[in-house]
Amino acid sequence: MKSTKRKLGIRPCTWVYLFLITFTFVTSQVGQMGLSGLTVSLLVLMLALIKGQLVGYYFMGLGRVKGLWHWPVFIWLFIPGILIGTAFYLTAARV
Amino acid sequence: MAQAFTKAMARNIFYGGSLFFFLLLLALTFQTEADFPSRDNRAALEGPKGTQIAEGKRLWEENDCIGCHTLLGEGAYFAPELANVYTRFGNSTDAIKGFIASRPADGIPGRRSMPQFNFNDEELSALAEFLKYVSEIKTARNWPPNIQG
Amino acid sequence: MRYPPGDLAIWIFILAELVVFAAFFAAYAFTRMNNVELFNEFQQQLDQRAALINTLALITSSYFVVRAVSAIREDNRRHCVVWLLAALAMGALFLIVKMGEYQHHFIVEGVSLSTNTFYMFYISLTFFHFMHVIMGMVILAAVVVMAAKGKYSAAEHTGVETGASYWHMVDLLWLIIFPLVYVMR
Amino acid sequence: MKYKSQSVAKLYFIAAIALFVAQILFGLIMGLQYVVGDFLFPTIPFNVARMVHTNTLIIWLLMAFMGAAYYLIPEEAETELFAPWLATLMFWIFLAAAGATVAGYLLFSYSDLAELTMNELLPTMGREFLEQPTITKIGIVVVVLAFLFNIGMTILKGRKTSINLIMLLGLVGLAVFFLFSFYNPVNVVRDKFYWWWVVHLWVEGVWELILGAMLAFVLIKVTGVDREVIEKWLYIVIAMVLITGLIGTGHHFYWIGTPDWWQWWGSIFSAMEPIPFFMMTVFAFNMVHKRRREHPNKVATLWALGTAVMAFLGAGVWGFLHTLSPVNYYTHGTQITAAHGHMAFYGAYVMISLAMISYAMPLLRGRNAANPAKSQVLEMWSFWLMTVSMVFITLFLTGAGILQSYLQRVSDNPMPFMVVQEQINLFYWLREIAGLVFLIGLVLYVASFFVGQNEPEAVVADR
Repeated sequence: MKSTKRKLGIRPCTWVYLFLITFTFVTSQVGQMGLSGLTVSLLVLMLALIKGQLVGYYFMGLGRVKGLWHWPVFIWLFIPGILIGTAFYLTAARV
Repeated sequence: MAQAFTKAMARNIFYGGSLFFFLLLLALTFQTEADFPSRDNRAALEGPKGTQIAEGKRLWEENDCIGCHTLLGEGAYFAPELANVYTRFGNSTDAIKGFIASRPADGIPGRRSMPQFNFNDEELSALAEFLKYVSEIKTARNWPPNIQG
Repeated sequence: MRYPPGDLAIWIFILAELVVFAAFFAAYAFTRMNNVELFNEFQQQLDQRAALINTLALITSSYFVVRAVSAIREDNRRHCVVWLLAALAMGALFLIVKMGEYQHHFIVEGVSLSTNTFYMFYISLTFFHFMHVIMGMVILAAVVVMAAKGKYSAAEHTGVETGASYWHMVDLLWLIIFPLVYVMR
Repeated sequence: MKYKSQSVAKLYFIAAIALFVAQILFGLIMGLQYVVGDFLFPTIPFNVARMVHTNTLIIWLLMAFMGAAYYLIPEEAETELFAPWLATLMFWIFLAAAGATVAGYLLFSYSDLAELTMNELLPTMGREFLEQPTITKIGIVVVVLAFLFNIGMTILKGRKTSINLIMLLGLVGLAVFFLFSFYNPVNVVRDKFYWWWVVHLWVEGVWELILGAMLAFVLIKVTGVDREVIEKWLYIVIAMVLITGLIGTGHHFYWIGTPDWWQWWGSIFSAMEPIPFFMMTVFAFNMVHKRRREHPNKVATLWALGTAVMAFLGAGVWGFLHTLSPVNYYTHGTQITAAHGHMAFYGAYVMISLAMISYAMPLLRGRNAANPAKSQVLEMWSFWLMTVSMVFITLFLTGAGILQSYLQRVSDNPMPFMVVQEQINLFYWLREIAGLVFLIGLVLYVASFFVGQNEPEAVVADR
C-alpha cells in the first residue's frame, strides 16, 4: 500500500461517522414521532441500507477491495433489503 | 503482507464459534425448560394416575414399541403414529386395551401384525393411560396434522 | 487488494453470521405480514431512547476501531490501544443499556420467547446480537492485550484488522435491527 | 504402517466389516417385512430386526472410528500407542458385549431381556437407537473411557497435530454426550428433548469432527498436499458444522411438545447445515486436484471423494428437503426421514469408515502402499454398486415418503396409516431390490480383501 501524507483536516472516516450519526438521529426521530406507513418505513429502510453500505465500504474497508470480496456486504444488504421491503409493501397493500 | 488465511485463525474460530453456539444452545435449553410446564402435561404425572403412567411408559420401553411405531413422529415408520391414538380411538382407553389384547399370536398371513404381548389387565390399563397422557401433550400447531397421525 | 482486511477465515465466519441474521430479518418481515396489529402494538412497548443510545454507541465504537486500525498502520501502538479501549468502553455501554432494557422486559413485564410472536423475534434477534457484542468484545480485548504487548506494527497487524472486521459486522447487524425492530411500522 | 502398535486397528476394522454385513442382512429382512408383513413373524418381529439393523450400524461405526483412531493417532503423534495391550483387551470386551447384546435381541423377547439385565434398576432401554440393555451401555462407557485414556496418553507423549486434537475432541464429545442416554425421565417431552442430545449431537455434531479428522488424514496421505493447508480447511469446515449444527438441533424440537419458537431457531440454523457439507465437498476435490503425488491406492481416494459428495447429498440436500418447519409439519416421521437417514449415514459415516479402512488395510496387511490392481478394481466395483444402489434406495424411499405425506396428511381426505402403506407398496419393493444390489456390492467389497493376493502391488506409472 502506498501511504500518502495526510493533509490536516477531517479524515474521510470521520465524515462517514458524522453521516452515520445524522442518519441515526433521523431514524430515531421517525420512531419517536411515531410515524408509520409504507413510505416512512421504506425511507427508514433505505437509510439503514445506506448506513450499512457506508460501514461496509469505509469501516470494513471493502471499498478498496477488488473482485469478489468487494460485494458481500452490498449483496447482504441488497437481498434482505428487497425481502423486507417486499414484505412491508405486501403488508401495506393488504390493509 | 501477512498470509491471508491462517490456520491459527481458523482454529480460533472453531473453538470460539463452537463455545459461543454451545452457550447459546444452553441458553435456549434453559428457556425450553422454563416453557415445559405449560406444554408437557406434567400435571398428569402426579398422584396414583401418575404412577400408572410411569408404569405404562416402562412397559412401552421394555417391549420396544418404538421399534415399529412412532410417538410424536419419532421411532420406526412401520406402524401407526401413537401420540394421538387415544383420540383416534374415540378418546377411549378401553378401545386401546381391546386392540392390544386382541392381536393374534401367529400374526395375520401376508400382512403386518402387532405381536401378542400377553399383558394382564393392569398392564393394559397402564399402557392406555400412558398413551392418553401423551395425547394430551401440547404440541406446536397441534401436531400430528390430523387424526390419522 | 483482492482480499478484505484481516484474516480470510474471519470473513468466512462473518459471511455465515450475516446469512443467519438475514434469514431472521426476512422471517421477521414476513411473519409481521400476518400479525401487523400485534407487531405494531408491542413494538410501542420497546424503549426507543435506549435503542438510539445503543445505535450511537455501536457506531461510535466502530469509528474508534477504524481509528485504531489507522493508528497501527502508522505504527502508533499506543494510540491503537487507546482507541481500542475506547471502543470497548462503547461496547460496554451498549451492554449496560441493553441489560436495562432486558431488565424491564424480562423482570418487570415477565416477557419471554413464548409470550408472543413479536417478542419471540425481538428477543431472538436482540439477544442473539447481544451475544455477538459480547463475543466481539472478547475478540477486541484479546487484540488489545496483543497490541499492548507490542505484537502489532505497521508491517504486521492482521490481528487488529481481523478483530476490527468482526466488530464492524456487529455494528452492521445492529444498523438493520434498530430500524427493523424498533422503528419500521 | 510406521508404528507396530498401529496393527491393533486391524482387529477393529475386521469386526467392523463383519458387523456391517450383519447390518445389511437385517436391513434386507426389514425391507422384506415392509412388503411381506408376516415374514419371519413372530420369530424375528420387525422391531427386533430394526434394533439389530440400527445397533449393529452404531457399533460397527464405533469400531471403525476406534480402529481409525488407533491407526492415525500413533502415526500423527509419531509414537507408539500408549498401551497396545489395553486396546486389544478393550476390543475383545467390546466385541463380546456387542455380540452378547445382539444375541440377546435375537434369543430373548425384549421384555425378557429387560428383566434379565435388570433394566428396572436404571431404566434406559426401549428408546430408539438406545435399545441396548443398561449393562451394555455401561460397558460402552467403560470401553470408551479406556480407549480415550489410551489415545489421550498417546497424544500427550507425542506430536500434537490438529488432526489428532480434533479426533480426540470428537471422541471425547462422543463419550460425553452418550451420558445423556442414562437420563430417562417419565416426562415424555423431557425424555425426547434430551434423547436428541445423544442422537443429534452425535451425528450432526461430534461425529462430524471425527469424520473431518479421518478425511483430512486420508487426504494428506493420498494427495501429499501440505498439512498446513488441509488442517486450516478442516478447522473451517468443522467450525461451520458446529456453528450450524448445535442450534440446528432445534429441527428436532418442532413437534415434541417443545415451545413454538424452536420452529424459527431450528429452521434457520438447520437450513445452514448444508453449507459445511458443501465446503467439505469443495475442499476434498480441491485437495485431490492440487495433489502433489499419485498414490497407488486409487480406491482410497475414490472413497474419500465419495464421502464428500454423498455426505453433501445425503446429509446436506436430503436434510434440507425436510428441515424447514412448514415442510416438516407434513413429513415428520414419514419415509422421508428414512430416506434422509439412509443416505446421510451411508454417505457420511459408512463411506468415511470405508475410506479409512481402504487406506489403512493394505498397510496393516504388510503392503507398501496399496492392494494389487485386481483387488482395487473389485473394490471400485463395490463402491459404485453400493453407492448407486444407496442413491436408489433413497430415491424410492423419498417417493414413498412424498406419497405418504400427501395421502396421510396433506390431502382433504387423509387415509389411515396402514391403508397408505399399501398404496406405496411398489416403492418398498423397488427399495428391497436396490437393497439386494447393495448386498451384491457388499459381497464384492468383502471379496476384494481376498482377490489377487498373490499378485504384485499396484504401482503408479511415471507421469
